[in-house]
Order: sequence, then C-alpha cells, then structure tokens
Amino acid sequence: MPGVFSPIANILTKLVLYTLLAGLITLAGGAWFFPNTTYATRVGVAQPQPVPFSHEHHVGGLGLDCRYCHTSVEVSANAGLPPTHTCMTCHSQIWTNAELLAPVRQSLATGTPIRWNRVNTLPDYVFFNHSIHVAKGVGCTTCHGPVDSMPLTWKGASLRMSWCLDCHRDPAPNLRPKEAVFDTGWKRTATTPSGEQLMASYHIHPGTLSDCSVCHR
Amino acid sequence: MTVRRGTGHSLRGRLAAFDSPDAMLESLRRLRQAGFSRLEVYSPYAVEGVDELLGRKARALPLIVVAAGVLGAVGGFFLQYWGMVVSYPLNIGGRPLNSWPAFATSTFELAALTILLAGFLAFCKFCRLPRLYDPIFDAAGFEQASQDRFLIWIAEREGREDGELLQRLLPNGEGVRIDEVPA
Amino acid sequence: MSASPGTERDRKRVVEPGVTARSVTAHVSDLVLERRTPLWWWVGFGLSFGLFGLFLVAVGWLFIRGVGIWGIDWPIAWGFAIANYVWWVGMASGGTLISALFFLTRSDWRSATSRIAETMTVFCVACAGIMPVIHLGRWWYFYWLFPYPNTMALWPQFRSPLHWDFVAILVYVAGSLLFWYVGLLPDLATLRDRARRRWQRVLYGLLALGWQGSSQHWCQFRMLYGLFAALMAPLVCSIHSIVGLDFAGGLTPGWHETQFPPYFVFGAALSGFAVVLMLVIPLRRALELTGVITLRHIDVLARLMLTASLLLSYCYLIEVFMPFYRGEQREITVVTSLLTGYYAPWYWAKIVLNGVLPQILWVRVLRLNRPLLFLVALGVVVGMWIERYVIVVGSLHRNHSESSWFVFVPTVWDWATLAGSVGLFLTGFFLALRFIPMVSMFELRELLHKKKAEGGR
Amino acid sequence: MTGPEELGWRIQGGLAGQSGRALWRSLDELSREPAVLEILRAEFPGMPDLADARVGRRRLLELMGASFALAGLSGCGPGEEVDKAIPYVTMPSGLVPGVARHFATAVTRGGYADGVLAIHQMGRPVQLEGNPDHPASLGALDPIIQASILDLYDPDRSRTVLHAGRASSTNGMVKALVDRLPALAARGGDGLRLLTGTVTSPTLARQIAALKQHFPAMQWHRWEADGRDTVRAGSVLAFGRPVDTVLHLDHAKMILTVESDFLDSAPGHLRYARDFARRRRAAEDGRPEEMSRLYAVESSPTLAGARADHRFAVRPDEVEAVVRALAAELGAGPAEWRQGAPGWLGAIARDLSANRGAALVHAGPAQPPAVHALVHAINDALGAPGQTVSHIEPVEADPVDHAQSIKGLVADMAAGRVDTLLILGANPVFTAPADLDFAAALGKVPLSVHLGTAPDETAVLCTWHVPEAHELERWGDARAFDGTVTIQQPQVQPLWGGWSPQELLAVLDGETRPDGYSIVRQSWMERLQGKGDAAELWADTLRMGVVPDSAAAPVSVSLLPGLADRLPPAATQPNGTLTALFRPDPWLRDGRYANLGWLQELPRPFTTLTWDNALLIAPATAQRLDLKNEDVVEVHTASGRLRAPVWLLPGHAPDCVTLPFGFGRRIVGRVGRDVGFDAFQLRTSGNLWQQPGVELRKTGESHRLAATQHHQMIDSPDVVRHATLDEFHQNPGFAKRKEPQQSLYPDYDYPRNAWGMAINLNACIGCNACTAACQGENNIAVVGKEEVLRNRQMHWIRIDTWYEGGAAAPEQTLFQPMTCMHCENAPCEVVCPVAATMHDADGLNVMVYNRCVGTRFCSNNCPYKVRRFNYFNYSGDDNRLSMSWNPDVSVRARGVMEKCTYCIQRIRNARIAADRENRPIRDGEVKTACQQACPAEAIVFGDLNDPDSAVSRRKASPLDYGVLTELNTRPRTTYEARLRNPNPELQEV
Repeated sequence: MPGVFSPIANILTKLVLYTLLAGLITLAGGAWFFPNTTYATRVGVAQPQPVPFSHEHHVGGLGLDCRYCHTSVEVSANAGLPPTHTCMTCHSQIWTNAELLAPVRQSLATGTPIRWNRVNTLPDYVFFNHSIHVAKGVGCTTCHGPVDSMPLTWKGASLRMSWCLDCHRDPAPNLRPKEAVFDTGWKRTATTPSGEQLMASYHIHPGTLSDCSVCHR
Repeated sequence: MTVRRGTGHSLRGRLAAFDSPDAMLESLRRLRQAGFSRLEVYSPYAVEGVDELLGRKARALPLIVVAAGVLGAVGGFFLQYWGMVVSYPLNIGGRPLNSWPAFATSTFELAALTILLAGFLAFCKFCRLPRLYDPIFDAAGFEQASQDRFLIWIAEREGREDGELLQRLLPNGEGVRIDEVPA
Repeated sequence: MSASPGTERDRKRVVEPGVTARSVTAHVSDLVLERRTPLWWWVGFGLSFGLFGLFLVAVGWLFIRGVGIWGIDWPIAWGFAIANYVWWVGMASGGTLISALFFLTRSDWRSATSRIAETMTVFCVACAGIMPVIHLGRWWYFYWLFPYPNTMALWPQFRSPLHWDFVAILVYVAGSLLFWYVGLLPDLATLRDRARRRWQRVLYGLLALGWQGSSQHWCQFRMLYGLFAALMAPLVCSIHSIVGLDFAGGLTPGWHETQFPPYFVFGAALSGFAVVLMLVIPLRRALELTGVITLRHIDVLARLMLTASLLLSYCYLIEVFMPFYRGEQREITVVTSLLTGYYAPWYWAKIVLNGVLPQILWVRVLRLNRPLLFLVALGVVVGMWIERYVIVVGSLHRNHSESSWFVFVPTVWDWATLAGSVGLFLTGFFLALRFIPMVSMFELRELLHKKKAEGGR
Repeated sequence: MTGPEELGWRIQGGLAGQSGRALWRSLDELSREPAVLEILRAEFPGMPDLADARVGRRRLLELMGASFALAGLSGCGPGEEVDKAIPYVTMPSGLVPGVARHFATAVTRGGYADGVLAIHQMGRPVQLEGNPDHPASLGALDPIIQASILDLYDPDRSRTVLHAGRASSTNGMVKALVDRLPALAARGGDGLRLLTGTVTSPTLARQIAALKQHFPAMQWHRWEADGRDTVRAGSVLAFGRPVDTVLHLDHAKMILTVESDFLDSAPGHLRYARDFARRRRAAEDGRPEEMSRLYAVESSPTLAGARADHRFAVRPDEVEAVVRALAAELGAGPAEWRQGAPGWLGAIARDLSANRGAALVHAGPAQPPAVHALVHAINDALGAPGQTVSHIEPVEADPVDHAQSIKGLVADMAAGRVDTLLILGANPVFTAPADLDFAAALGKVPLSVHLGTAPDETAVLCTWHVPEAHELERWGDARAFDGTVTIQQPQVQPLWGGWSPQELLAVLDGETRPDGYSIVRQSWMERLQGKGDAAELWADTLRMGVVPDSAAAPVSVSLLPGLADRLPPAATQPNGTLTALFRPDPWLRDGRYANLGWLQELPRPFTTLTWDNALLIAPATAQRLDLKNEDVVEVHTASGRLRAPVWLLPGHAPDCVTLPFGFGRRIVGRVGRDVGFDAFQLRTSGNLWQQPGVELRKTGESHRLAATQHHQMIDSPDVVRHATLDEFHQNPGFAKRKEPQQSLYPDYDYPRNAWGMAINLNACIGCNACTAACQGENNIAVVGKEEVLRNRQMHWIRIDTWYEGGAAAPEQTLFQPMTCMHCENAPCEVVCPVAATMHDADGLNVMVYNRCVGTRFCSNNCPYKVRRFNYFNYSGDDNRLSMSWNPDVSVRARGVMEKCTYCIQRIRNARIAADRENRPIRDGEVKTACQQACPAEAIVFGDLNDPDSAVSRRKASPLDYGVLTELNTRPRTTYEARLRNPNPELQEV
C-alpha cells in the first residue's frame, strides 16, 4: 500500500510552518510598532476645527502670549480654553466681517459656545496638572510641539504613559529657565544653565516623580 | 562507518521484513558482520540491541535540554530582575526590589518551559519531523512496520550485486520476505 | 478475555493470557478506526455537551454582569472559581504522576493506563486554566499578567504568588500537552497505517508527522520521553506546591501554613488517582480492555489512592494540631470554627470522604470490588472539591478582623459554573475517546515482548 | 470618553450659553440644548432623542452614569473618534477652571442651622464641609447635612407646579392665591392658615409678623414631628417662660444625661461633641483631673450612653422616678421622691454635688416636660446656670407647642374653618399624629398650597404643590442652636426652578414676582445700617457665613416655686406590659431624607442596620417573648397595629421596644420607596414619644435586615484597647504590646513626607460623620439593600462597634473607626500580580484603579479587611446626577478594588500648591475628608517626619497603639486607647 502523501507534501509542510512563523513574527512586530504609528498617536495630525484658528498666525506671527488665551495655565490643572469673549476683544475691531470668523460672531450673538475639536485628550483616570509643569520650567512646546508653526493645531506628543515617564524619570533635558517657559522659539544656548542646575533650582526630585500616585488617584 | 541518516534515503535498496524481533536482530547482526553499513531498522516498538548494532545514540538531546534549562533559568530570573529592579522599581509592601526568593519559583517554571520546547524542537530536528512523505512509505508492506513486523532496509552497494549474498544472509521463508525498494 | 481474581500469579498479571501484540494493536486501533460509535458514547457525549452548554451560559452571564453574580462577598472575596481551579489542577496531576513518575520507576502496570490518565490530565488542565481567568473582576485584562512590552512601561508583579501560579499553570498546560502528544506519535502512525478511509489516513497521517518507527526515531524518542518524564515528575510537584503557596503566601489565618505545599501535592495525587480509577473502571469494560487493564491495575491504583489518602490525612492532623501547638489565637479560632462552626458539615464531609472512607481499601476484596471502588473514588473526588472549598472559604470567614466576619452563600451561578466545567471536561474526554487510542499500543507491544522473553526464561 | 471634570466643563459651557452666568440650570433644559445634545450623542451613540424630557432625562442620567462607570476602562486608543472641547462664551468672573472654590452658607436640620462651606468644582457645588467660623459647626458636619448635597442633585425632586396632582403653571398658582387675597383681607385673614416646621429664619418671622398686620385673624401653625416640644414645655414648667438651654461641656466635669441627644442630634450637637471630646482627651494630654465623667440614664440607647462611664438602662416609666429621686437627693424636690431610688443613685448625687458649678444634667426631647423641668431644678441646685449651662431667648421664632398647634389646625380644617392653607416645607400627611388624620381634614380645605422639594404624601393631597428651591439654591437665613444667624446664599440656580418659602409668603403680600434675594437682603440691610458701609458688611457677612454678634441674648430666669405640685403625674407601667418608644431614625429623622441613598446605606449606630428600620428590643425581653433577629411581629396598640421586623439591641432597657420613625414613606422617590415600616401609624398626639400597653404578636414570618457588622461582642479585646483612669495611672503603657522589631527586609526611608493618621478612641463618639464624608469626597457608590445583604457595602471607613460585659447590660460600648492602615509592609501589595497597589515616596499605600484586574487577593490578604470591591457596576447603576461626583477622584468601574487613599487627591493638590511655591506642605494643610467632618477631632492626619505635627504629637501619647502589629504590617494609622473615668464608689457595687 503506497504512502498517504505525495512528495509535494513535504514542501507544503515546510511552507505552512514557515508562513505560520512569519505570520507570528509580523503579528508581534505589528503589536510592537502599532502604538507608535501616527494613526494610533495622532501626533502631527492637524485637527479640523469649526473656526480654522491658526496658532502660527496668532503666536508665531502676532506673538500673542500663550497665557492670553489659556489663562489658568499657571494656577490650575486646566490650561483653560478662551471664551468667545476673548476672541472678540480683537475681532470686534479687526476682521469684523471676515467669513472665517462668522461662527465666532454667531457664538457671541446666540450665546452658544464654539465647539472645538479636542486635540490633546487624556483618559479620565489620569490627573494631569498644567500649573506645576509650568512652574517647574517645562515649556509649552516641550509637550505641545512647535505651536507657533501650526496653522491648524496638532498633537505635539503621544501623551502615552511611557512618554510621560521618560521625562518624569529624567526631567533634566526638558527643563528651561522660568522666563523661557512660554517662549515658543526658545533654544538651549551656551549660557542657559544645565538641566541639572535647573532641577536643583526647581527642587525637582525625579525619585518621587514615577510614583503611580503622581498621576493616578 | 555507519549510516547517520536514519531516513529519507533516495538510495535503492532492499527491505527485509521479519515477524519476530529476534530473527530480525539475528539477521541484522549477520548483515553487520558481512560488512553492510547502510542499514536501517523499522519496528513497531524500540527493539533492544538495534541501537548498539547500528551505533545509534541520542547524545545531543540531553545536552541541548540541559543548555535550554540553564538558559531558561537565567533568562527567566533576569526578566523578573529587570522588571522589578531596573525597568520600573516600585516599593511593593516594603519588600526589597530584588526579592530573589520570590523570583525563584517562576525561574524554575520558566526553565521547565524552555526545556519542554527546546526538547521537542530538537527531537523533531533529529528525526527530521514533520516529514509527511518519504519513499519508504511507498515500500510494499511498510505499513506493517508500525504494527507487528520488523523491517531491515539494506542500501544497495555501488557496483556490487548482493542478491545472492543476501539470500544467504537472510534465509527466506519463516516470516522473512525481501522486497526491492525503488529509489 | 476473562478477569477473575485467582491465584497470586493471576493477580500480579498486567496482561491476561492470550493477548498478543497483534490483537492489542488490532483491538485498540479498531476502537477508533472501525468500530461503530456505540450508543453509550452518544448518550454520554450528549449529556456532557449539555453541561458544557450550561458552562457557556454561566460564563456568558458572568461576562455581562460581573463576578457579583456569584456568592462571593466581603470579606470572602474568593469562592467557587478558586476552589474549582485547585480541584481541577489537582485531578490533572493524576495523569502526569502515573505516566511520568511511574515511567521513571519502570512500573509495568503503567503502560496500559498511562494514555487514559494523560488524556484526562490534558482536559483537566484545560478546565483549571479557565477558572483563574473568569475569576478576575476584569477578565478582559488577564493578559496584563504577561510581561509584554506595553505603552504603559509597566510590568507584572513577579513577587505575587498569583503570578507564580499564572506561570506555573501556563507551563503545566504546555508540558502536559507536549508529553501527551509525543507519547501519541507512534500510535498515531499505527492508526495512519491501519486506516482504510481516506480522511482517516490523512488526519492521522498529519498528526503522526511522518513517524516511521526507524531505529533513529525510536532512539531519539526514548531519550526525549525519558527526559520529559524526568522533568514532568518534579514539575507536577512544583505546580501543586505553588498552588499551595497561593494560600500560604497570604497571611490569612488558616492559609498561612508552612505545610501547604506538600499538603496540596498529596491532595492532588489523591484526587488524581481517584479520577483515573473513575475513568478506568468503566472504560475497561466499555472498551473491552479487560485483557490489558487487569485487576492488577485496579489493585495498584487503589493502593496508590490509599497511600495518598494516608499522606493527606496526616496533613489534616497537622492542620488541626499546629495552631494549638503554636498557641496562635486566631489560627485556633479558625480551626475551632472549622470543627464546630458554620462550615463544620463541609469540614467533616471532607474528613470522611478523603480520610476515612478510603481506609476500606486495606481489604483486598473490597479493593477489587469495582463498583465499590468506583464509589470510593467518586467520594474522594467530591471530597477533594469540598476540601478546597473549606480551605478557600473557611479561612476567610474567620479572618483577622472579627468585625468583618461573614459567611459565603453560593448562588445558582456558582453551581452552574462548577457543573458546567465538569461538562467541559467530559465533552473533551468523550471526543478523545472517539478519536484517540485509549491505550498506548506501542508500549503494550514492547511489554508483551518483554513478558514473553521473561516467560521464555 | 469624558470625565466628571470634562462634563462639568461642557455643561457649564452649554449653560453659560443660555444663562450667561456661572450657575447652571436643570439637566432638562440642558438636555434640550442642541449643543449639549450633540455632545451627548457623540459620546453615547444610539442615545434616544432627548426632546422628550421625561424619558430623555432618565436615559441621559443612565448614559452619563455609564460614562463614568466606563471611565476606568478607557485607554488612549486610536484617536479616530474626536471628542469636543467647549469653552464658555463668557467666562464667569472669578472662576478658574479646575480650581475649587469655597462659598459659605448654612443648611438647616429641623430648623436649626449648621454653617457649611460649599466646595465648588467647575462652578457647581460638589461637596459640603463645615464652616470653621460657625459656632454650631466649627468645621465639622454630621451625615445628614453632608447628604444635603445629594439632596440637591436628587433626580426625583419635584420639578413642576402641580394642580390637583397634574402639572400646571406657576402663574396659575400665583393667580389662585392672589385672587383669594381680597376676600381674605376683607375677613381680616380669617380662614388663612400657615403650617411650617420649626422656623428660625428671621426673614420668615419678619414676613409672617408683617402678614399678621394685614391679616390679624391669620393663624400660624407649627409641626415638627421630631421637634422639641417637651424641652419647651419643661422650661415653661420650670421658669414660666420658654427658654433655650445651651450646654458648655468644656466646663462640665460631671455630666448626667437622661436619654440625651447632645451627641447625636440636639441643635449644636457638633459643637457639644467637640467640647465633650476635648474634656475626655484631657487625661492623655496630662491633665487627668480635667477629664469629665459621664453618667447616662436611658431606655433607648444613645451615643451619649455609649460614651458614658456608667450607663443605666432603665424602663421608661422609671426614668422620671430616677430624676425625681435625684432632685430630692440634691434638695431640689420633696424627700418622699427618694423612695425606691436605685442604689447607684446616691453615689451619682454625691458626685454631682461634689462638683457644684462644674456639673450638669441634660435630658433628651423624648423625655416628658416634667423631666425637663426637674432637670432645670437640678441644674439650678448644682449651680449650673452661668457655668455649665446658660439660658437664652428661644431660637425658634415665636415658639409654640407643636402638638397643640397641629391639633388645633386639624380641628379647624375638619370644621371647615380653614379655606386657605399654606404648607411650607412640611409633610404633615405623613408625619402628623395618626389620631388626627390630617389627610382627611386636608380634603375639607378649599385652597391648600404645599411648598416642598419633592412630591410627597402632602403634595399630592393639596390643591397646589409648588417645587421648593433647595437650601443650596435659594436665598434665606437661619439661626443656629445659640441663635447665631447665617445668611444662606444660593450655590447654583435652582435646578428645577423652585420657590423659597420667603418668596411664596411674599405672594400673600400681593407680590406676583417675588425675589428672594431682595426679601432676605431687606431683613438685614436695616440691621446693618449705620454700621459702616452696609454693602461691604453685607458682602463680608456672606463671605464669613455668620452675622456678627447675632447670637441670642442670655436671659436670667429663676425657678418658680412649687414645682413639685405643678408637675404632671408621672407615667407608670404595670409590670409585664410593654411600652413602645417612638424615636426618629438617626438619619432619616421624620422621613424627609428617605430618598438619599447615602443616608439609607449609612449604618445606624449600634445596630449597623441599613435600608430598614427595625423594632429594637433588649435581648432579655426578646428572649422572654421568644423573639429573635428578623422575626416579623405585629405591634398592637390602642391606636392601631403595624408589622415590624425585630432587632435585638444590647443595652436597650427591658420591657420596652423602640420604634424608629421616618421609614415607610409612601410617596417618595425611587430610593426611598418600600423601605422599612411607618411607625407614625402608631404615634398619637397624646403619646408622641412613648405608648404604654403595646402588645407584640409573632407572625411567624421573617424579614431580612441588612446589617453591616455581624459580630459585635468582643472576643479579641486587643483590637480595641481601653482602661480606666486608675489603670492608666498605674500602667500608662497598658496599650502597648511587644511588637516584632526586626524584619528580614531592609527598611525603606521616606525622606520627604511620611503621612500617617491617629484616631483617638477617647474622642470618637461613633456618629458616622467620617463615613458619610468619605462617601461624598471619594465618589463611593451606593449599592442597595440586596448588595448590603451580601455584605458588599463600599464604605471606605467603617465604625466597628464593640460591646463589653454581655449583651444584657453591656458595661461599655466601644466605637472604632476602621480604614486602610497604609501599612509600611503592606500585605495587600505583595500579592497583587499586576502591581495595581504599591507604596509611593510618601509611604502611602496607593491603589491604581485603572491597573486593577480584580483578583481580590489584596482584600483576602488585608488583615484589617478595609478593601472594597466593585462586584457590579455600582457607580454606573447609581441614579445620582452625574455632576454630583467629585471630579478630583476617579469613579471606579466594575471589577475594580478600591480603598481609603488618605484622600490622595487632597494630598496631591497640596503637594502641587506647595511645590509651586517651593515650600514644604504645612502641618494641617492637608485634612482628610473624615478628619474634616469629625466633630470630636478624633481623627488627625499629617506628616510623621515632622515631630511637631499634630499627628506626631498624638502618636507620642502613651495610649497610642497599632492594630494587629504582631503581623509586622507597620500600620501608618494608629489609635489612642480609650480611657474610662468610672466612679470608684460605683465600681465596688
């Protein structure tokens, strides 16, 4: 009685086994890399907005200070979104009837708020506090990216836990002198004190910063 | 010199089938004395003595397994050490970061896991499994080898006509049958 | 193939006269290849599958509502799920011990029963493996116990006995599967070669991976099997020690026991042998294997059960003795409440079923009385579940904090999960009965050859 | 997914749009707002159309609930779905998003005010704390006041004006009233009646006085079911005029209480508790001679009794005898009263008189007027007035006898003499004495207007029901136990619209659009005139939360002679008969709080019962009647019968049973429906507090009662340690034990802060304020009776109750608050396989909810059993309004373990504030919620590294001990052992 399988079977077997192996490897690799894709992180993906507000123009061009709109960034967990009123302080004078700004004017008229599309979101169980980061010399652009060159705002960083930890474990490289925190164009120069010096002056103890309780309650 | 490759020969040869393992062993011994080197035995269970005659020994397997075990243990402990001490050290209930006694059990288990996997893979490698097709399967009566018959395969020797020599060595009849195995 | 207790020699027989390599091979493989599926199989399978359905319902509802559907409460946060887990993994040990430990001791009675035992092990481990997962409050995050690279840069907590247990059960699943499969290879080849229907030849051909039975194969095979056996024997002990540590690792009075690791190993062995007996006794008749599974086997298994029962009883004694010896007030409280309190009926049931009842096996006649033996084994299997239940619940309900003392009252869903898991096991086992040779044919051939040789001498 | 913070933000945005103010309106309107609708749709796909407000709102709540329930699960998945960020149109001035703000106001309880600070997050109040500047609160709060924030957000509150039970319009109601005015005026107000509870509001009083001018014949009736008639009557008996008596426990060395409520519910009880606790802690602070001694004589157990050094459970009829005898002993009564006085009385009398000027006697409102009169006499004899007690002008406006008052009203109603009835915030149909049959009489009133926060039994029977604005939604004023006035300012715009009583009264003045603000302001501006800038003073008053020097003037009264002859005959109880005692449920009071889940689930002191009231009976008496826990009996009295489950209560007096009222509400929201039995059915105007000659018949049925503690006798006295003062002197370290010093593990050091807590068992009065505060602060879900029956309650801090000396007559009752000990060698952490709980740099035992997979091993391994598990999706099933959650704390999902965190959110906020200023956290800067609420200052939290911190000083006390330290857990929370100060004379007895 001849055998069950023909010679081709062996090649097929090998083929199947190797494909399985390859598939496994690709799967693992994919799982590894997927979180870092822009699709997952949205980093650098400009978010469409009801009003195409341009940080590039307002910050980069006109040189508005971050705090002009994000008023509570120094005192509160929330940086704060500007109420329609803030927009209208200028835009009741200039571009008073620009088509683009219709929604803003309408918002003030009808009293219905403008509904921006969120660019940076954190899950509910993460308690992030802007004020302390600003107070300890973490610049806006450190996390939010080159805001002054964003025609439409995009996410500056993944805001992943691992990303947070990178800095919480070794803050030195990301620290600036206090006066430079809101300076979008700031670059470290020869004269700027080293990260270690800044850490000392800010009384930052990285040992305590990777505690779970720092962000989770 | 002996044949290392147990299977997958593409050589012409003859297949001698025996009803009793003892007869097969006897003939095998004769064949060896007659200088036949390329031999292989197919049997429904491991017959004592065959390995000695064919000089088979699974030397590599134990070594591989031991190596795998050591590797698994070291790797396993290192994994735990890395996670608990280096990567994200946390104060867990006031226990020391490197609580090696607590890592011991998992270390042992992981060693066992590597042994199991390495052992099985090595076994497949040495037996060249899986190998669904082999010419030998086509040999007449080969299916008996997995049930109640004991086969000896004798490779055809270059430029020699062993026909009648084998006739002498393997007396036909009383549960012995000789078939030609095509390449 | 008759089997009646006769002379001493008969009793020692592991194979009845008249059984030959050919007949064994033919009979066992025909059970799988040729024989029409018998009625009892359909009935048994149907019932098991029904129970399995119950399991799916119970687990489905659990996944929808949460573990609150069970009776677990505060302070008794562990209930049936854990008891079931320990129970299943304990019974699983039976197969591994028989086929690994007694392979190393070269016991001749092992060959005929190893396959049944190992198959049992595989499906028990499956049931055991599910329990800890469905036990989780958020089962969908069970993979957080794997040390995989993640965006949270987090690790599992390797110091936790639960994590040891997680690793252990993982290894045990892999181990028992491989051990079982490797042992199957030659028999699968036999089936492949005997099969007449195409699908059977292909199926078993694939499963056999092209096993040839060449001397090279046999030589590697024996080496590997020996190595595996040498590994599995200590492994199975480590598994149950670790299960014991799940409890001993906690400081709850009644759990915090240095004797727990061996205690659990003995318990596992007891339930393991018992369940093997419960399978072997009916199967040797149903599959007409009385020729190869003789009274000798029954006798040996019964003796083993008795031994394990004695070992375990010793642990029971220690369990009660130690607290008083140590004078630890809280432990004394636990023990006394076990002996006399709310869970006393359960406690005494476990004592009777696991410690007292098996003692009748000292008497050979009773030992060889299969129906009785079956009942004793059944008693032990039930008793072992009760033991785990008492350990899990009994200690928690008398914990350190008196003000939190409360009792555990199982809900219908607790019972459904338990019964359902039995269905899961039986369903798998019945399928195995149908498609896998229940006796290791090649080992028996070898055995018969050996016996013949001895007989010759 | 959106968190509480976010939601607040959005809803504010949404509302800002509509109202242009920081305050926001009802979810109804909100849900009709397109913008918000879309947010919600975006968030909860498949959400039904919310145009239909009724269905819509419910669904909306469910969905919002769900969103929080899921909060724990959400991760930062692929950012495909975009969620919205909605700013204000105009930012409310002074509001900083994400920064909490405090506003002072007051919440009343039975008419008496407790000063509170409302904590605002994102412009909405999410929590109440005591106002430290308020004399009645001093920063503490009791569970009821804390729960009023839940009351504010109760989705079952009434929302529309009802006419004859059907939805109607405000204008209709106003018109109906106004149309009536001319006719009434013509008759001089004859037929016009007001019915209120106890009123302390000066503004209301002013308005009513003014109305009396208009309508001389108008009558103002009062009914407070759990009121203080007897106290008032007592003072009239004694002094011939009503006075309120204020206790000065800080001066009291010897105290005798007669079923006194001074620790549970008396006006000012928070203040009293603090003064009392301070004297009790004197010994450990090295001033043992100052430690007070407390005697308690009572029938139904009170917290005061639990704290007594000598407690005597006495039959109700004997209580008065005892007091008379004591009066005689102290020369305040005829000698014949001494007959049959119990042996122990003499010693007490001697002890009291030995401490003249430093002793006081206090009786509870359930005692008959005679007892109160006698107590005044005794206090006089003890020279208490001016020392330990002081008499002041009654705080209640125009005090009358409520029982008589309502009796008269019902009589007139039945006789058809009432044609216009205004019921302001009272629920007489449910609470009025059963024999009056208020409901029937009400039917005879042509025009009845009911003002109430919820549609209750009275609302449906009145011709008109007007939604009442919650005290946190309206302008008003109220007086505290000592008369101090607080002006109540609204914390939010009325969620469902709604009127204040002041506004409704103004309608009778012909005002059709009254404005509470101006009404209240008017009352005070004239008082503030001439005291500098009135506007500024007004602003300061609001900010402070108290009107400066507004406390009631002390009055000097003297005992009228011949008290003995004026006393009504004492009640007697033939042996072998039973007396029923009617007492308010400690949390639901007269039933007005029945719809508050927090209170329903808050364990009652002693019984630890939740979600039910039970007939309380002494174990001995129960044995005599062959009753056991949960047996249902039929209670027969002259006036009727009712079925009630039995609960055996150690320390209850024999031959009497306590029937707590306030349960069994018939028309109430979803939470309070079908809970408990209604004891009011048996309460008659003749026997408001006790009904002799009751009979219990077994029904053979039983009713499961959800208690949270099942073992109460002490079998391990070691957990809660105590000694008498003498024992303490002989062995100051009695509480210490040999503890395992060496450990296998190297010690971690906590250089920055080492947070720790000290709980003083000497101070703790077992009032449960901490439990309630914790529930509010930490978003602890209410689980419902079924789950409590399975022992799955979620409270992070529980009050363990222990009895010593047998169930019949416990020598003492000990309370022990139990919560996470934050062990340095935490057993829970080691067994977690995913590191969801671990220590942080300050030595806190931290729980990371979103990492928890729910193995529950931590709970098993916790020797203190202080971890709680979400067996179901409790937070999602909870029907409270979503925005009442505290946005600073994660809402836990199903399958997650939770526990006390030492209020980590407060620590973190303090830490951030301190780090911003590069300074260490100051001692006392972080107060845990339980500490904040505790009236007795039993709980102190702080930094153990700072030797001068309050907590370090507490722990330095010789009484300090840790629980279960033999397990080498090294708890950060320790206790100060309880000291008793028994009378040596009585100890020999």
